[in-house]
Amino acid sequence: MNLKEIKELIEILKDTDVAEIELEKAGTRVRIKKANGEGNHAPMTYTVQHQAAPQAMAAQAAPAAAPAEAKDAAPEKNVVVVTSPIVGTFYRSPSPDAAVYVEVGDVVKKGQVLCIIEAMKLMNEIEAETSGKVVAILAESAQPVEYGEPLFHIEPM
Amino acid sequence: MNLKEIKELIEILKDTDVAEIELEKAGTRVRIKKANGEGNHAPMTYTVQHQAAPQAMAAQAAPAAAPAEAKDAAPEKNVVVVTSPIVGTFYRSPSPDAAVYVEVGDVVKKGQVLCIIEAMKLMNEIEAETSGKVVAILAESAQPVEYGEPLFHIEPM
Amino acid sequence: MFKKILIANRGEIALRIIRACRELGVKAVAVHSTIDANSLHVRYADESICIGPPDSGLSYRNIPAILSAAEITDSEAIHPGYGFLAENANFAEMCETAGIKFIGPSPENIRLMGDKAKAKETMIKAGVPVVPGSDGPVSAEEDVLKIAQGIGYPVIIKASAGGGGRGMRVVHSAGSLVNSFLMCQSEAASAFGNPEVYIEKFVTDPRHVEVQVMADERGNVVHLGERDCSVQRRHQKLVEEAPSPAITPRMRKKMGEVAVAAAKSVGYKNAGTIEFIVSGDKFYFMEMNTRIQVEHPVTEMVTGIDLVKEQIKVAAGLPLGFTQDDIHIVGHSFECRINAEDPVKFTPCPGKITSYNVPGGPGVRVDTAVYGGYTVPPTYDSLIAKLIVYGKDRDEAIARMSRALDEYVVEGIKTTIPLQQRIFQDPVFKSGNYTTAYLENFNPK
Amino acid sequence: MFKKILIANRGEIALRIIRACRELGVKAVAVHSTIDANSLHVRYADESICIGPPDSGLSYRNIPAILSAAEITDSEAIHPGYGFLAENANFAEMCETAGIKFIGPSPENIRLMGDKAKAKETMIKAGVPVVPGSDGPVSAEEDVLKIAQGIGYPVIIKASAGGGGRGMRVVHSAGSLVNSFLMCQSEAASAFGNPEVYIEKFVTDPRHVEVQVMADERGNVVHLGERDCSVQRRHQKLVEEAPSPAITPRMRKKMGEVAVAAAKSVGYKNAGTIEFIVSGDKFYFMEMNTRIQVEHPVTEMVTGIDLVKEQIKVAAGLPLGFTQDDIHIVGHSFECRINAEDPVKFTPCPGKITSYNVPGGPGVRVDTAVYGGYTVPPTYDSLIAKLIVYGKDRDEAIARMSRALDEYVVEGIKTTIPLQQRIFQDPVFKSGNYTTAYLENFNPK
Repeated sequence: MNLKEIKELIEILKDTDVAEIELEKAGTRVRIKKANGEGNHAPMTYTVQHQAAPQAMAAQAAPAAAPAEAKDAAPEKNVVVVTSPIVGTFYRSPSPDAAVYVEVGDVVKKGQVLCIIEAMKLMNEIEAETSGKVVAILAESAQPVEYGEPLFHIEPM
Repeated sequence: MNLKEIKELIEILKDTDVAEIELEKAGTRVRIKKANGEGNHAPMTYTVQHQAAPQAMAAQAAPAAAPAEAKDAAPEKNVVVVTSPIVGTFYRSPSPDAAVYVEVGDVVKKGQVLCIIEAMKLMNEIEAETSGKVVAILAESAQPVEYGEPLFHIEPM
Repeated sequence: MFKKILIANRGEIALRIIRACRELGVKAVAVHSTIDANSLHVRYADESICIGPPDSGLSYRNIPAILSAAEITDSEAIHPGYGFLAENANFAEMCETAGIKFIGPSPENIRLMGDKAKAKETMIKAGVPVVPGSDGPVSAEEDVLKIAQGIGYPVIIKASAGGGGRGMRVVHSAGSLVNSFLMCQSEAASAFGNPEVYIEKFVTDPRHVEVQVMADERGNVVHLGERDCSVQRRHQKLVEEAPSPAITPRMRKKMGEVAVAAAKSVGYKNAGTIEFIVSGDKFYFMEMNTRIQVEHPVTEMVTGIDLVKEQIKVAAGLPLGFTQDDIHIVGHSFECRINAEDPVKFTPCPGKITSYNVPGGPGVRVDTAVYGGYTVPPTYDSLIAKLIVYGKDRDEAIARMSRALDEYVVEGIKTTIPLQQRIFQDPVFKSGNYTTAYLENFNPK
Repeated sequence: MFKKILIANRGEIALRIIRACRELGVKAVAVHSTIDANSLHVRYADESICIGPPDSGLSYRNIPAILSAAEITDSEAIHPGYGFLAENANFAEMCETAGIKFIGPSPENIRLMGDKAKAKETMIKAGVPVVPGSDGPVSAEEDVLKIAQGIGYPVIIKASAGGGGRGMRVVHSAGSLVNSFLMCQSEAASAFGNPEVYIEKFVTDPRHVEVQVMADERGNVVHLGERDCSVQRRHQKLVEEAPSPAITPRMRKKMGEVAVAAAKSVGYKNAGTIEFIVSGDKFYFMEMNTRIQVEHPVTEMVTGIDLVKEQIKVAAGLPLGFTQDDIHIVGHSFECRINAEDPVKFTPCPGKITSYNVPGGPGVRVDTAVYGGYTVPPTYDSLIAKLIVYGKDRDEAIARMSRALDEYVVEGIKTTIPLQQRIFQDPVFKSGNYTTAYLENFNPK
């Protein structure tokens, strides 16, 4: 089912006195419900619910299903998410005694080091790709991180 | 089920006092609910829930999946479907040489014999439960029939 | 060999029989009630016939409808599966009369074994040990004392009209026997309106162990070892295994020989199971089941014999495909009966299976007729699947069952899987040292 | 035994290894690319780490990412499965350097067997028969005649720079040899810019038969019989069986002994497969695969040995759980590789599986990582499932595979199932009398 089909469905609905329509087809389910009021001008709402988690597995205890996505839940608008380009251990400072590279609220310049990720005994400096304000730090120091795991939110300036 | 069918469904709904319809068919499920607004008709709910061909099996060559339902596809309005109450062999006449009990177009009376179903060497006479006109004969003579298989359509008079 | 067989059953066992038919090149006819029109057994069969409404009395137990269905499809034989008409001697007889081969023992065998008293009598004659006791009601105090003396303590006094655990008393010594006997009599009189009681040896730490026999129509009878079915709740088996951890090779041989002798003594044909109550190295006849059992797969796994194909072959007049010497019990197998039930309260839980994934990989077998999107009807029994594993030894089989249970995804309805997961982690179960009381007492943290 | 193992793979083999880990009580760590975040191997593992984007070069073949993943999860060992890094000697070496046990043979073994010329040399030294021939380019006419005389006709002349069936000529008698040799040289010169050719015995009616060996780290080497993998299309195996219908017990023993001697001669460790080309009662070394094979389950079925668990155990330093005398080939097993491919054109067919039902019942094993609703990505290879059956003999196994293929429902994508259904109905295949040319010529009505 595509949007065109849904639009057509809504069109069909418009000229009838049908209040609600619910359609499920090949893993996609649509439910269209007409506004309560008599008026034809009342706004229509529609929800397309993609069966995202595979149905057969929906309730399976997924130990680490899409961890990256999970943590990346809702970055705000105008925020650049800095993700880990490699698997390794995240460090906020070059050594345990040293000061952290950045704190929330800091303004960073493009190219500035944000953190270190240790992999294969090598220290990989992760640099800011855009200048901006650090609005969130999502990983803890000395914590293992996966590929694609979000590390920072930066609000470009 | 396609959009045309759904549109037709809605059309069908328009001129009835059915408030809501829910239909599941070969992996597609549709539920149509009428607006409350008009409100004078008795709010009657009617749910048709066909046990949709299970999704996992949809395209499986189903040798005899629900043959009864399949043949029973669309009995017209005001038609009484006479189904087989037993498994057996259907005969339209008491013996091969004899005349058939009924023909399409015949008017039958309640209690009149419509056919014979042979089971376990016994001849079971199937009688009309309502008076009316025979509008369709759905089984062939000497053909095996299942429980619930439609045999006649009778338009009550 | 038959050209076409009708399967007078539904669910996993119907599918099991269809699979056997396909492997033998025999056409399979499914019968079904209206509610089962979309069942897997209907879809996988070569032909199918709707025989009645959901009520099994009007469909799966409806003898005329089933015989008519066999007639109109030209089926040469009927496999009854288990339950429904499987142990109905009249049905077997009517099949015979209609010229349709009943895949199972003779009506006489079914009738005999269905009458518990006559079955016991027959077994005693065949030299099968039974639980010693008064062999009928006792009323005189001195008789009670004499019998108890003879069979040894502990003994159990049971009301003839009792049942289901009611109207029973266990007595451990002669001192309290007469008193208990009198109390039991008066309790029986007030509870059941019948003061008759009888006395039997009380079997301590009982296990339910059954021996599979297979007989052809030429007089050959072979036993295929035993199954331990002691994990039960109110006589509902939940986990079965083969071989039994309580049976030594010597006992196995002895029980097997006794079972074969018993089957031979009545001219038994086809598959049968002799159930014993086992305590230590003693075993006593309980009953004989004249059909394929739910738990037959564990025997198939450890013997390599396909019991259902063998049933069909011997019914077609073929000799058994093996002798006693060919039967070697190799490895270990467990079966979990996955029921659509609350795993704590055991209340049935029919409904739609919204998510489904079966376990796989080495040593895992699943016998089921359900699938993702299937609605378990409330009409029939709650068994939805049998999860069977095989391992080279009991430890491997336990580990394999654990991981297979963990893999099994059934959502939308409750199942017994969580209970079975706990059982396979339980040290007592793992030790193999459990009795029929195991499940009633099982309450891990 | 290890506490935790990282599995550097995906799909059914990752699941297979997770199952082995669970049964051994070892924690399993899955690694995955972003596109595999919802895969079964991720869901069934105890832990999982995303190691890169879909491109396998940046994820499943990304050595630093995998070693980092092992490090941050405290994994003690890595199982490479098959494909990806399984036969990458550098990876095995880097594991060693990082103090992580590589579950497989030594880097030296992998490197040696990866070099076809050196491998052949080593095998000759170990007394393994190889296809007789010129053992290098020949340029003089008299040498060609002498060699052909020595090895016997038919012979095949091959361009050194050729391959994939190009630049070859089969010669059946001395009369046409010199002429063919000269033509082959000039063709090679014009087609490949290199006139070098060599000469080998032409193996008629060849079969691809491979012997499974298993070695521990204490010098014990055992062979587990052979697999016949002659049903292939352009070296892609589609159906495998064990035992091979072409191998007599005497040949099995001889091939097994040769394989064990070969493995011992190089100090081989862990699971390995020696591939032979078989013609009549002659067999010649082709190559050695230094990993678990896709088709290992057929060997597991007929020997009762869990090869993957055995791999993990010997990597942990344990001795083999069996000796040569413990290995008995019992029954018969087939595997069908179910690929997401057009069954006629063999073009890959990734996409969403809309309907799915796996076969079940006796003797059926399914190794798969797909499920209803799963989307087969276009990124990796097209194997979606392995359907494995076991029967007490070849006939039973064929009937069982047929019915299991009929039960298998995969909708939404095309699979090789229809082709495999036809193969298991084909009289030639059923006779067991097929060669590696079988599938190319297979075109039943």
